[in-house]
Amino acid sequence: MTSIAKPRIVHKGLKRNALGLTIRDYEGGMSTLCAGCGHDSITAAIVQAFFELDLPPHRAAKVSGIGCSSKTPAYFLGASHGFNAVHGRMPSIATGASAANRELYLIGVSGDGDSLSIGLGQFAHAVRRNLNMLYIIENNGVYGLTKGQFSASADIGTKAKRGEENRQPPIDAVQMALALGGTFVARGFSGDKEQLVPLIKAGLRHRGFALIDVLSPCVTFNDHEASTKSYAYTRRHSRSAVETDFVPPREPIRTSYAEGEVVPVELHDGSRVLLRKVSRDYDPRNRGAALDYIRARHRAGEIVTGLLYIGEDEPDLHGINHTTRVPLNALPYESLCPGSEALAQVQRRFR
Amino acid sequence: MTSIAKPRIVHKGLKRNALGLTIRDYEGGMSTLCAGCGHDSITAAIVQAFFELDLPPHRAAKVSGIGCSSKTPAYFLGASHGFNAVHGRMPSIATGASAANRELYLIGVSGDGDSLSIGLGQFAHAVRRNLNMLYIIENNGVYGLTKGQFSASADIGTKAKRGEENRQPPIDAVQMALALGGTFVARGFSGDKEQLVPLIKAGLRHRGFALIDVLSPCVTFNDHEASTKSYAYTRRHSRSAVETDFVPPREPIRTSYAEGEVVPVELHDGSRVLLRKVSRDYDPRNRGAALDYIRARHRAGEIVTGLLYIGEDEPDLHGINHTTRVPLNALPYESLCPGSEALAQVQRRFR
Amino acid sequence: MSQDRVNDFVVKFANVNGTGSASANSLLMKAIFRMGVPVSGKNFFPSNIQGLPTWYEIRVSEAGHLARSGRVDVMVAMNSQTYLQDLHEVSPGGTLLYDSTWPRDRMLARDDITVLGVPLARMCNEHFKSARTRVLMKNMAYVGALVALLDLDDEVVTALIREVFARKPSAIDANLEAVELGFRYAKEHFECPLPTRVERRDLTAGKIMIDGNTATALGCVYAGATVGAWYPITPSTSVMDAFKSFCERFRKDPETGERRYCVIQAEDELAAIGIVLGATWNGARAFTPTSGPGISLMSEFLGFAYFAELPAVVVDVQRVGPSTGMPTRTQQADLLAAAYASHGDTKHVLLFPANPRECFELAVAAFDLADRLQTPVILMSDLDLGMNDWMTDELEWDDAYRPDRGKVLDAAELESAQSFHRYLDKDGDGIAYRTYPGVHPKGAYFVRGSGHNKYGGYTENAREYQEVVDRLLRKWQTAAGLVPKAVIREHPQSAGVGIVAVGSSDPAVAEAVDALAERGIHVDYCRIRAFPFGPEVERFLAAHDRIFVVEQNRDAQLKALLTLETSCPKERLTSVLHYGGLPIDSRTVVEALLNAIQEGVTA
Amino acid sequence: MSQDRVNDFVVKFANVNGTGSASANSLLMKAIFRMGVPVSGKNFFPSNIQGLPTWYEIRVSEAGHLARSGRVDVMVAMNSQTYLQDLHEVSPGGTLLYDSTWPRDRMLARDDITVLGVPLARMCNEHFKSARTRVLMKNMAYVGALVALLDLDDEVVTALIREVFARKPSAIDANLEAVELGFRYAKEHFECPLPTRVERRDLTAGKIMIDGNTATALGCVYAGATVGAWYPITPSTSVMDAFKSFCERFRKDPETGERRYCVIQAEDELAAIGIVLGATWNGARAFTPTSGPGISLMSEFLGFAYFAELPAVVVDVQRVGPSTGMPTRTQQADLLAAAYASHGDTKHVLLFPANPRECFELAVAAFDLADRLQTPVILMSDLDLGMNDWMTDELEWDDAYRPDRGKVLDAAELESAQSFHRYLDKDGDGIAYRTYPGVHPKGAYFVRGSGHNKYGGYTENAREYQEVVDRLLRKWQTAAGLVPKAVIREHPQSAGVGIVAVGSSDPAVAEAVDALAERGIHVDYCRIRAFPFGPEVERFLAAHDRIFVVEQNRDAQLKALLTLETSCPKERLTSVLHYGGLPIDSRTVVEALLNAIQEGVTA
Ligand SMILES: Cc1ncc(C[n+]2csc(CCOP(=O)(O)OP(=O)(O)O)c2C)c(N)n1
Ligand SMILES: Cc1ncc(C[n+]2csc(CCOP(=O)(O)OP(=O)(O)O)c2C)c(N)n1
Ligand code: SF4
Ligand code: SF4
Ligand SMILES: [Mg+2]
Ligand SMILES: [Mg+2]
Repeated sequence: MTSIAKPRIVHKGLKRNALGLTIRDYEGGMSTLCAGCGHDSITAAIVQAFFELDLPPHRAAKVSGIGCSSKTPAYFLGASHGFNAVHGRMPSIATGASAANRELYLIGVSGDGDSLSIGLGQFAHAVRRNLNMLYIIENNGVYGLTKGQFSASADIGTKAKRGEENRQPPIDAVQMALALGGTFVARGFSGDKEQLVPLIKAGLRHRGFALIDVLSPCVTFNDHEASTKSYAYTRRHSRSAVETDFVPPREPIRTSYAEGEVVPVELHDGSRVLLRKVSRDYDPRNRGAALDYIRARHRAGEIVTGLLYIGEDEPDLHGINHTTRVPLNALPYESLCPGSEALAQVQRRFR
Repeated sequence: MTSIAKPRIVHKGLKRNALGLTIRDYEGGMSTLCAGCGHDSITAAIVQAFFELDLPPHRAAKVSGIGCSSKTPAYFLGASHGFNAVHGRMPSIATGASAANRELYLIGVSGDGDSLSIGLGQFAHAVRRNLNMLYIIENNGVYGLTKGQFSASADIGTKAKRGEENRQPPIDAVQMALALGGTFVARGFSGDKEQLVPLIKAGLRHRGFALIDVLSPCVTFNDHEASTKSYAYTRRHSRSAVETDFVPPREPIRTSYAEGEVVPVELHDGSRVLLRKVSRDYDPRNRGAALDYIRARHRAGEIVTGLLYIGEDEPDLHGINHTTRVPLNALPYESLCPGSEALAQVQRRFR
Repeated sequence: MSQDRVNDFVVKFANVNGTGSASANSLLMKAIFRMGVPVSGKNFFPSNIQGLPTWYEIRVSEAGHLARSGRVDVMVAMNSQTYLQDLHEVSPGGTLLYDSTWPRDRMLARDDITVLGVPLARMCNEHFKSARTRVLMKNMAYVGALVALLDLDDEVVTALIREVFARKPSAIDANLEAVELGFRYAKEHFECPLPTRVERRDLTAGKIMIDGNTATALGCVYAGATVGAWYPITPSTSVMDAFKSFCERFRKDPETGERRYCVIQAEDELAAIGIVLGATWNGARAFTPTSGPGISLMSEFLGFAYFAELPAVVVDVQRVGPSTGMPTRTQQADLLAAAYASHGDTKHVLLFPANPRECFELAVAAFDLADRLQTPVILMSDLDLGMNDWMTDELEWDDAYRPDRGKVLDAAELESAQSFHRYLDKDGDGIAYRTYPGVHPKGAYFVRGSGHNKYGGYTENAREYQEVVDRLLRKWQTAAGLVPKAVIREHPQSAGVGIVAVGSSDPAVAEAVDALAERGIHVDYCRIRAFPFGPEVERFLAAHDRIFVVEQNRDAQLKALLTLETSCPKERLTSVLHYGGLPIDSRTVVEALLNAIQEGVTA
Repeated sequence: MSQDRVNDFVVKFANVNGTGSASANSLLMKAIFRMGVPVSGKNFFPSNIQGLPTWYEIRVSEAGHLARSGRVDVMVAMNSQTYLQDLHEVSPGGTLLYDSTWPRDRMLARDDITVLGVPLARMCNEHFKSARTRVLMKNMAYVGALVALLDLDDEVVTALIREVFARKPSAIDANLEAVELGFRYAKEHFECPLPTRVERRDLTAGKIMIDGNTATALGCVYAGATVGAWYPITPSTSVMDAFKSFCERFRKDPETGERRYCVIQAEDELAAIGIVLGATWNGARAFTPTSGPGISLMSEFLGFAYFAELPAVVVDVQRVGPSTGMPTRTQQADLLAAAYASHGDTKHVLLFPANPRECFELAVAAFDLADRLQTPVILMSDLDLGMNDWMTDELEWDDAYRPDRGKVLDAAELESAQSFHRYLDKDGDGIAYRTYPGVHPKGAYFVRGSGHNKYGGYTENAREYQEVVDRLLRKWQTAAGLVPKAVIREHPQSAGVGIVAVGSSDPAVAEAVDALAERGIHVDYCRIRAFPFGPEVERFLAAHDRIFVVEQNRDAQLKALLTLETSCPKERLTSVLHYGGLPIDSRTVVEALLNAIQEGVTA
């Protein structure tokens, strides 16, 4: 939440996007996180993605819970509204926001504690509702802000800084989302911006709940030896299953691929994600197979990353509710109030 | 919660178990549920299982939340303590009870609303802790006590009595438990007592969290056509993957089976469960495979029942905590208080 | 021994729940209402779906007194389980009707009442085929008997049956026949009508019979609420059921079937209030109906909304606490929990409807106040008001009404504005200007429950923090001037004695005031409709040196709020408490006051 | 211009968090304490892990006044970000110490104070190799300078360093060298010591320096708590950290490594309190530490425990509300939320420790009371008391102590008992007998939050329900007689003016009482230690016609409890409020009283 106003010097000749905005226009306040915190890299990736997508900052809304991760919305999109909810309850705020204004670009930023401990119930039910939002979990295996206790994503056998060992099985947000019918399930690593930016872009364009579980090391409490969420460990064990390119609407697919190597998926606004499969025995459009694959690789000690599953055809919250196209918060009162005659009619029943 | 005292007539010649108790001694108050409610059959199965296991009723403790299902502990084991928690929070009560007295036979009874909506977070974390208890979800796809709203276990396409259709993906407690590292995961049907009783016995003897998701039709609000939780539908679509026999300690395995047909699993008290596989491509001791199998059959429109996964080697709450064998509530105060000298010692640090 | 009680008696029905008696009983009540005589019905049902005792009490009162009276003139004893208890409840001179199909135990008698047996089961078994019909028709058969005994207008009853079963005409004949069976039997075997009977009047014109939850739902529709979030809980569930069905009727596009509303069944109450806040943050009107346990679970978010200043409308249909308590019994025991919900220094606006018409009106007011004050407003209803059918004035609507959305800056205003600071008190009323997401870059700010300064920036600075929470107190002052005024009824010869009450206690208090007046004791009555208390409440309290606070809880919670939030010396306040879970009756109030005043004299 | 302030001054450190300054500052404080001079240290840190401004304030007071004094005699300005603000805070005649490695902006000066520059960074960079050491040693270097300037006993400092770094001897030399660097520089360049300096005394014998959370944890260990459940939250986290480490030391089998305790990190606060209740239901002593947001989340279960009558010990280390508020600032603003937590008619027992020794003693008392009263007991601490090092009397323990487990029937008693009914009030004190699961078949009963009668059976009957909740009020009366008595300090010549306060406001109030006495104004002081209020509180209130209620919140919550739960006319109570988030200082109290008394005179 803390944030120090940052001097906004616009260098001449700084690249401008279709809206004539520079990347500076997508930044926020100065980060107050620890130097080297993975969360800051994710912030940078979000800024990059918005800039490249030519999105007007004020059409976006940032929601988060409580935690170091949940502070980061103060560090990007300074011209967007933000909402720091209470701990673990951001998904319900996002649900209401989406219900009221279906045209918002909703970005949720949470932590593994915020989403998998206190917030597990709300997270799971947001997935079920296929809420139209991008939901990023900045996953470091600990509670950073309260100084390093294990979170529910801590792996068995991982050691805390003080030496304590975790012996409870972890909750994997990715498997959870797949099991709950999530329509866009991805995993990234804060140390791999090349992979992360297109994932964020695709997630923003996806209609429905887009989860990106981003491994984001906590340099202060969980980046040591014997931690399975450290930079070193993650670098060593993460493996990209699908490489994702994002192609905006109307833009031709330039790079050419060998037959069958690439799966193009069209999104609702006409943009496409190109999924280049690294291992051929993997199909990112088959939920069950995706789950099986992730579990198999996990047994082999690997953390699978990339856009692991995408399904564009499920109805989102409004599809399920058959809500009118016009955002509810924009409907004129006249179209909501039945009026005095209707009231008289209704009351016949009560006489 | 409501319960009417039941006249306890002990018929002469009524069968007695090793403790000299008759089945009557394991019953509770008269049920106040709707005639035909699936929950009542589960109550009967619990009574049967306890009677056959020769367990002293007062060594058991019954915990539940709020709902028609959560009322049922009043209808069995009248000589056991009971605890109706607040809605959805029974797992935390059970956790504390187990922490305080590791020798209790803890039986949790909950509903799909109680465990998968408001209680999802607590349920998931109880599984992670591998709490030593039997946890039964009496699953009817609706909120019975509040008159029939959809619960989180309602299937896509299922219709409510008033005709409303559910379009949100269901949460399956069984898959959830498997994904969260559950050590005993089973599914039953209130209409199949033969299958249910051994499951309950095995679950009571298992050291760790034993989940039995029991399909239990709500005759008043969810037993109609177009409901996927009705008696008719469940009978048509449920399919037993493993048949379970429970063999008490020291008792020889009488029935003889063909080679490889049966998997015997030894429990910590020396009793065994014999798992007779119906489909050979299924291994109830392989978590991943179990999950895959269930998903596959589910895609084929089948509800797989039986003891779907069992792993006896995971530490339970106390194993993880290295708690002393003596129940904490039985430790003499002298063994807990360091005394005045220790206090003087400790304070050196503060001078 | 039995005296005439024309249009002034109580009929009570003892049934088994799940046997369809409810519709029969309310049909009977409706018939009396249509004969122009004021009635009210109270349902005492178990927290269970089928097979347990349930009672229904109809009070007929030409004088328009619709609280519980404490007496039972006619008892329809259909439940053998509770027969004995029901028999004892009948007031001397009263009548008891039972199913004489089975011989009645001779012990179960009383010589100070008239006992009438009707072979309901036998008649229905002989007359109807299906088991289900036989059970249901027993109820209509006793209705028939009562039509004769109470001298009801059978045309009215017939018309009602046709209306009620309009959707399945097949049922109409059966019901008419059943009524006829009972009617004929009564006519043949008893001296009809009884001294307790109904005579046509014209006292219900301009009135309707409706339950508070339905009226509340209508209020939400008319206020323009578009987002509703909830987690089912008795006795609030019917608020959302009604809201949904009204929206299906008025907010659904006939062609596309698209909805101009969104109701979300949340996973629990914490999520329900969160959804409401997410929606109001974005400028939609949103609400959540709940009951006590929900208020406890929502308290963290309520404190957040108070501090971050987001509107929200919460409907608390109170039931008996603490904890799960008695979910199907009534109480007014969430006042303190709601007024000061959440840790830290917090205060919340409460509204107290006293009848269905006010449920409708105050629901609309709740949305206007929430938007104007940018804070949660909790509509304090209860099970008696919410779930029972009350006779109330017709609901009226002024088509000129437009929602008060409070201080919101639109794109144009932001465009031309120098700058925007979320928590600046420009107007000195403690209310700052807000903006919605997606409208204009200049409007961007952070909603947060953590420390913030008047510009909306995060702070850990004592002075900046204090500036903000002190302004919230100014806003609270403003609120006291905006909330609905108390309804005050003063008597010229009043002896400086006053009664203060809220919500569903009104009928009992009003009747008590009349009863006391008959005894020559004139008391003034101030029915509070909102918290914080307006100046008129202060004035009333100042003008009376003996004030009785009538409320339906154990700990005198309304008295506590008056003690803390007005300048009235607490020594002037005397509690009249009723908290067993049945709606308060006028006797309780009358006796309490008489005793207290006695003491006052003798002391 | 600067006058002598021997053993009576304040040193304030302005640092950047995460740079290791904390240990240096507390080491300095410890040194003064060991020189026999009373001290206290207050840490003002940000809700963040690294890189933001943080302050530490050490008050040296021979008179033993340990509240914040409002003045700053020596400012160690190590943070350029806040330099200007820090400079302005120095009291006239005071001294400011800064790092002169970099030239200081000439604008940043004041001619009414002495400004001393020490090239800390340069010295350390020249002397030490690794970057990390250089940063850390800067802190020890200014400690060295202060040893010279404040005339501290360098042997004491040396000894302390050896103790603190006993575990990594490698660090000892570096630290000693750094101290030496600063010491020598100061000796060479400044006139040492300053007028603000320390002289050896013998005033700290029998005292320790400890934070309240650690003392609370010790209390839980000594009370015999075996189950601890929690969800981390500032400022309560160190309670469980300390409990765990003490248990590792005293409750772990040396051979097997088996633990005689079980600490569970819950998924949230709703689960934490649930775990506690599950444990106490089974007869284990269990507790959960939390802060404001946790109290809000626990409120549903707290109401359950009140009604189902289960013991529970909750430690509320209060922070600034509402909502997330300021997690690293202090307040006493959860009183109402805790006292009446949950919907329905509920009341909870609160204890108010005022220093670490009381944290220890009242923690033990909390478990005895919870068991005796079969209800939750909430220990109301706060961030100032919980996280800062306080000078307090040595903790003492009577080995004859045995826990009061209250009315519990064991197997033998149940065996011989005719029958057992959970909620029967056999002794007339409102407390019924309970049993534990697994002990005896006759002891079986249902714990439920739904309506129950005195036998423990489920009920929806008004009379039966009322019997139970009325008994709970009798139990409440009993509680008032059992809770720790208030500490009352009366002055023979007192002018009928009294002060009432709770918890960490004590040092400020005590100092204020002395300060007023010096002015010839003698006020009496009643420090309340528990809710419900005992007879001694009633007596104190009755004996004073002007009572000032000093508390650290905006809404006068303690005054509210006094108004509602005592017979004292509210007109007699005047609030003195301090709620910016910094611990209350004596000035605030003195000025408030003087003004009020002035008005009193002039009015
Ligand atoms: C109700 C409540 N309980 C506890 C806290 C304290 N708290 C703040 S952040 C946090 C955990 C944050 O962990 P995570 O979500 O993983 O974020 P990280 O700091 O690791 O990025 C906790 C327990 C709180 N703010 N509110
Ligand atoms: C906090 C809270 N919210 C809501 C309720 C109302 N309520 C009681 S039972 C229930 C749902 C029960 O559904 P389930 O667990 O599936 O049990 P079933 O009746 O279907 O067996 C609800 C919502 C409550 N008692 N407490
Ligand atoms: S504590 Fe960990 S998570 Fe928090 S800011 Fe520092 S590095 Fe990041
Ligand atoms: S409502 Fe449904 S769940 Fe409840 S008792 Fe009746 S049949 Fe069973
Ligand atoms: Mg984390
Ligand atoms: Mg259910």
